[in-house]
Amino acid sequence: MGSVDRPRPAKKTAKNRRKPASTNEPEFVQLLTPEGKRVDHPGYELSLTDEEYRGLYRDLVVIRELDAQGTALQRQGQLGLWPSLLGQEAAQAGSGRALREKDTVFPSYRELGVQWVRGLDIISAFSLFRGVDLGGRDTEADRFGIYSIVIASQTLHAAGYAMGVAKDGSVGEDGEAVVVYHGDGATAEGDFNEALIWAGVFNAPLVFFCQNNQYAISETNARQFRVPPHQRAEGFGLPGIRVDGNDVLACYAVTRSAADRARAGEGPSLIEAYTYRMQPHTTSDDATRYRDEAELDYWRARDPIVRYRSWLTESGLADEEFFASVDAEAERHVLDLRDRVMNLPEPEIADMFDSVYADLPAELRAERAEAVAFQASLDEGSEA
Amino acid sequence: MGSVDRPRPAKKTAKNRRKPASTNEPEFVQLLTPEGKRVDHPGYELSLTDEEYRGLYRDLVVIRELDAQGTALQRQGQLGLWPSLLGQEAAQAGSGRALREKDTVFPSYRELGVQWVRGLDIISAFSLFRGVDLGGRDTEADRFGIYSIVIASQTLHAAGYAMGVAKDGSVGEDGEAVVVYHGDGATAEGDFNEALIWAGVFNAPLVFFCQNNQYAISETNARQFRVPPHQRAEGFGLPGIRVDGNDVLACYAVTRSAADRARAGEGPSLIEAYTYRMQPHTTSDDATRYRDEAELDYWRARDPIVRYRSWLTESGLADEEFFASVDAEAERHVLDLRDRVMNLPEPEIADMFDSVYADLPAELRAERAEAVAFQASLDEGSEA
Amino acid sequence: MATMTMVKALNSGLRRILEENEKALIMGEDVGLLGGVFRVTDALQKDFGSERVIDTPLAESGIIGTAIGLAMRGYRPICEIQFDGFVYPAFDQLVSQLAKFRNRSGGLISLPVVVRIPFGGGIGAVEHHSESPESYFVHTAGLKVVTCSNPNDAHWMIQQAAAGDDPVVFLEPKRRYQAKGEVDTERAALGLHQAAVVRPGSTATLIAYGPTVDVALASAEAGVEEGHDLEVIDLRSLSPIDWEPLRASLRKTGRAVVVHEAPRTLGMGAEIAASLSEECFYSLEAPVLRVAGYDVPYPASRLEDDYLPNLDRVLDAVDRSLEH
Amino acid sequence: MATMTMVKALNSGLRRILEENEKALIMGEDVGLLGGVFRVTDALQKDFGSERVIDTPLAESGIIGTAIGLAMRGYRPICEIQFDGFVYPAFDQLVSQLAKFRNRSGGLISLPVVVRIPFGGGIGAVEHHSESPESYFVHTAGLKVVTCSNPNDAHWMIQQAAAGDDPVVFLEPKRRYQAKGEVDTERAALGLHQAAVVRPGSTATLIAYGPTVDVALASAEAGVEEGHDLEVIDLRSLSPIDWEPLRASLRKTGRAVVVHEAPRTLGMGAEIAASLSEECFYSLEAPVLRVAGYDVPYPASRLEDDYLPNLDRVLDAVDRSLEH
Ligand SMILES: Cc1ncc(C[n+]2csc(CCOP(=O)(O)OP(=O)(O)O)c2C)c(N)n1
Ligand SMILES: Cc1ncc(C[n+]2csc(CCOP(=O)(O)OP(=O)(O)O)c2C)c(N)n1
Ligand SMILES: [Mg+2]
Ligand SMILES: [Mg+2]
Repeated sequence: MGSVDRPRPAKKTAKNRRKPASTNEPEFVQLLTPEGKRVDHPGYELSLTDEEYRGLYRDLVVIRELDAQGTALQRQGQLGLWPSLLGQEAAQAGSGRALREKDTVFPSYRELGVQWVRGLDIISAFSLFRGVDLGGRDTEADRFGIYSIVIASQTLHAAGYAMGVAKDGSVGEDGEAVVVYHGDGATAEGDFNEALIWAGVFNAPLVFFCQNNQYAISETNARQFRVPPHQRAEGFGLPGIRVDGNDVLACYAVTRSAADRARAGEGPSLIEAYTYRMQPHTTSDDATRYRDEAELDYWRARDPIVRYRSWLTESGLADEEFFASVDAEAERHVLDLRDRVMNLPEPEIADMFDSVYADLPAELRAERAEAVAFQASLDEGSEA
Repeated sequence: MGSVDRPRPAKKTAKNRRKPASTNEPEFVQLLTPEGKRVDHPGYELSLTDEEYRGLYRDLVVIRELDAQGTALQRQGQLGLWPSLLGQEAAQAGSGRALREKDTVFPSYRELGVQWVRGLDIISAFSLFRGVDLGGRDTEADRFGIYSIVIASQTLHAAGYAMGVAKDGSVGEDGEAVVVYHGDGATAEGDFNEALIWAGVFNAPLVFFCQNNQYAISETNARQFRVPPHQRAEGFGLPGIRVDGNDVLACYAVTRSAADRARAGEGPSLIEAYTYRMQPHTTSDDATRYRDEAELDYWRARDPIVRYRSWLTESGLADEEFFASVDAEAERHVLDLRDRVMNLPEPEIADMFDSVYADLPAELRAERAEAVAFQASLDEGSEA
Repeated sequence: MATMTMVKALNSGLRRILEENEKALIMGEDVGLLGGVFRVTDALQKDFGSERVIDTPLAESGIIGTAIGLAMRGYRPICEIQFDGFVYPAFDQLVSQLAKFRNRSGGLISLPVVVRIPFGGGIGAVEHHSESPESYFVHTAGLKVVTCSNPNDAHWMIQQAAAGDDPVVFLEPKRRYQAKGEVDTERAALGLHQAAVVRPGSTATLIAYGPTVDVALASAEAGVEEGHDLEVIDLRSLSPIDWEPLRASLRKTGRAVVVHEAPRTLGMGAEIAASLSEECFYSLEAPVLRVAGYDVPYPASRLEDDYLPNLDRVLDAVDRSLEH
Repeated sequence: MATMTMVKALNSGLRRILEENEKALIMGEDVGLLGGVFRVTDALQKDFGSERVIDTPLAESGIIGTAIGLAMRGYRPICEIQFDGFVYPAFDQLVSQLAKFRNRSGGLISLPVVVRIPFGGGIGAVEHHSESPESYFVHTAGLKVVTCSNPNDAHWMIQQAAAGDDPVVFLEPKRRYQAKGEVDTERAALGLHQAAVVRPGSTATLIAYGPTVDVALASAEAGVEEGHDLEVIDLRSLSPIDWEPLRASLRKTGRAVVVHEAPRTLGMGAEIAASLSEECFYSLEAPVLRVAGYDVPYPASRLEDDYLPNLDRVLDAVDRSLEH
């Protein structure tokens, strides 16, 4: 896995190397070029405070480090699996930061970055992949759903939730938007397409945020669709837009705009964030079987952090001291996380039964008692 | 049900009556106006022999009469159910006649007309709805699938079959096209959308023929989609076209063109035939609960047979004598059908078991023997 | 007390739910303007509006999937799947999502969703309109599964199902829809998950549910002539099963026959026979027998009388049990 | 004879299928270039091309639905569902279409489709990656369901499944994928639907399949110390079940314990207990007992050892059986 490790700042030559077939640069909304040059895009003006601009950099770096810690913890046997988001930090931080407090997010399984920028405790992602629980959390308080593993299933939950928001009349300036995250592969599932139908027919305040990271495990976009997801949306009567997913500012701008539309009662839309998964699908995957260094180099030259840092520096918004402080802050978060992960309490056999039903049927209560007692008898036996 | 009976030639005033919301006349390919005027459409030239033109009239009339017989047989208790295609004759005859012998059709449950114009024995539609079997037939010889009741499920079968056609290399001038029929409601199902994906990704020689008859039982198009099916197709990278489904010539022309594309290896496409279901959903349905006379009048004025007959008359292609001979021919087919339906053999208890597996497992053989013996013992008992 | 059909009893039950809980919703194909293909939701959209009684797209996975989302938002959806055979496109949302969310969330998310499904055969319908899918749901932890056999139960059980905080698959025996019965409009006689001894007896126990309760009762009546005094139990709740009345009956009669329309292999009879054999081993005079659908796809309607459990097959099983 | 892992045994079985029948296809998510997430299809696309080993869109209903169409066209697709928990989106195509088409057609349409599903737990995976969905398929008439417990069976059963004309759900016990065993590369010892007595014994009969065969064998070994001489039967075919060896064993031992990972309620144990109780009523010294998964969703992986049947639970059941 070493060969597809975290990207370093790209060598100057890298971006001129062979451009693999799967990465024909598409048309998309871009506000910051890979070289870090700020450009304009009609309809997507963006002007944040200096603090906000710096905050986005902090987000990108912290997310990258936390995610790297996921990979490290898995290698050290502390997690069963880790699905890295390396390379997708801009898509997640940009879109996540564009939301308001009352907005609700439905994630897939790779949205650590969104969870982080929403200001939430991210431990649930680690308890899930450590195997001590199934990722449960107070989703109502968090306004952030449980990680969803069955591909595209969460898109329907989000559509229903958004229908509920509309039913509650929670639209208008002070309204709520719902954002559902999914992958490029997910667009082939029936559920995703039904979600487009429902959102459209009921004019639900929903934003589909597709991270097109070019792969569904080993399969490229060519196996999932003929025309990209933002065009799919239009086939359902929903506005679709493609954005440079490695450009945090563009991701911010298009998401804010789509969420504003949703909130205002103008209905659902879809954002396709064109990005790249720099790591294998998960720690269990061997990506060298299906892609090569040239392709990785192409994308290293489009790294979301490198370009953003260049721009911050050029524009005088931040200096080396700031960058160092962010690194130090990230380091603290990482240490804290490590510590909390290692100290996650182990589940107990009764946990398996206790949350299945609101009121546990007698038969299951009996099964539970038996299981607990049997376990205890074994423990006794082995102590004896 | 009387009020939504078979349409008579429309009164002159009818077509100027209130135009219901669900029937905003859309843009579509039309070669014959409701008044019977022949018009041109770029890209869809059509010039058939006189015999072929007259043949289409014969198709329309015979189909209407055979279908009416389905309704009649159901009312007389000879069928359990009948899903009438009244009003959709042009969509079915036009599309069906545009196909070549080697092409393969996957129907839903309302394609009696297509089955007829393919030159097939239509008795299977009646044995199915009489309940003596499940609609089985030699689909390979017929190149016409079994009626499919689970909405949209057949679209995937057709996609797979068409993949197989491509795999066999059966493309080019002498190639094969596959056509799958489905409704407007079917477009909301996951399976339909997955079929669009598969057909697109594998460039299958498949034509989706959507009869948009404005209803899925009681629900209008507004409950199924925001933008019509021909636009949906484009969201998947497939050409989509809408045709006046009550214009037999236009249906013929667009289907021929789409089938030619498919055959030539140029890939899948979708045709939306804009039409109307003049009868209730099936004989079990009460359409007066959800639509009114005004809407029916609007569509009576667009009757596919009336306009075609006008044009044949005006253009001198046919005269009253011909029309009378067609009526007589239809009458013969109807009588023959009636006779065959009433004489369909009753199934036997063993039939339930015999086709479940290619080789019947021992346990099921035993169940079968038991069931047969038990039935026999009862019959004996009641004879005694 | 009022006499009404099961359809009417369900309709008035649903009406009360909508009246009493403003978060309750009804959703499904054709449930609004048409009132459902069986008219179970007749006039409800007219009276409660299309925001509460929702005609949905023709997409079953979407129905259950969005109901889950609505429930997360605090709503209490009652979904209709038009016929038994059309529930399968929604299977993932039912068994991997609806059934498991509460457990996945560590108990923090409740999904009070009721999924109504007209089920079973005997109405002369075409394929997919006569199936008995209960085993699929009973095998799935996290779902509750119930079925009613008469108008009074229909009226109350739908209300009880909607009142709970767990997802419930609510199976309605469509061939009993038009059967009339007395409905106590004041109070429910039983809890949602209680079985009922609907006919006491001593010779043997007939265990049935939904559409076969009537078959069992008719068999018991006919059995009197043959000198049998058959006890009939209406299971009512298939998951969880209310075991105690079954065990008590078996301890008394020593013999049991389970009657259902679903195929025999891994039908409810399998679980009932396996469990009762284990729990009441020494009370059994004969093995628990099963009268069920055959292990074939539901047949063409002209054969359904041969497929469905009937009086003759039930009494034959009783005889076989008594031969032990 | 050759020693290989189950993955390798399956891979070489698939290779032979592709070699011997040009109509055979392999299709599924990541089965091509990647060789499947478990590498069962490793190198097959390289050697047979992407027209025969097909990376499909991420759409399970599409996989089964198009396989049906391909089979209608004369192909013989072998589909892979990536993990047990992802088969449910394909449920309608599996149970309403694949299972029923032959019967629907009056026997005129054969659908020789094999659906490979890595199943079961014990690999420390996250949710949906450890389920045992066999009951859903065994209850469905028209499907055949088999599972292998060792490399030799894996190698031959996949070939036998692909050679038949009926649809087969082929369950691969993923926690045994890396276990090595002897494979007879010359000929198959048993037919696809035969059960095997894998350890003869006299005290009681352990009935297992797939991943639990090993558990049963280990229990039998451990049982020797406690003075038990346990017979172990590997069911191999779950639908149809090869009943005779089970009955013969029960007539000999009088006691049986069924061991499976799927939840107990309506798991295979229910059918086996119900049927054997009926068929061997007078041979039973004790009720047929079940050691199964609990009736809960598959738990977080740190709890799976408590969830899965193990030696202790099996031997405890044997003791309980012997107490009768
Ligand atoms: C229904 C279903 N089928 C298969 C899988 C196995 N699987 C997990 S992730 C994945 C690829 C997902 O690709 P994409 O949607 O692009 O998301 P990404 O992983 O790239 O973020 C697959 C096939 C699954 N989780 N759910
Ligand atoms: C999966 C599924 N869900 C529900 C039904 C019940 N049903 C039968 S026909 C129908 C409406 C179909 O509408 P459409 O696709 O427009 O076809 P049309 O009947 O108008 O020809 C419905 C809901 C079904 N057959 N299959
Ligand atoms: Mg992806
Ligand atoms: Mg329609």
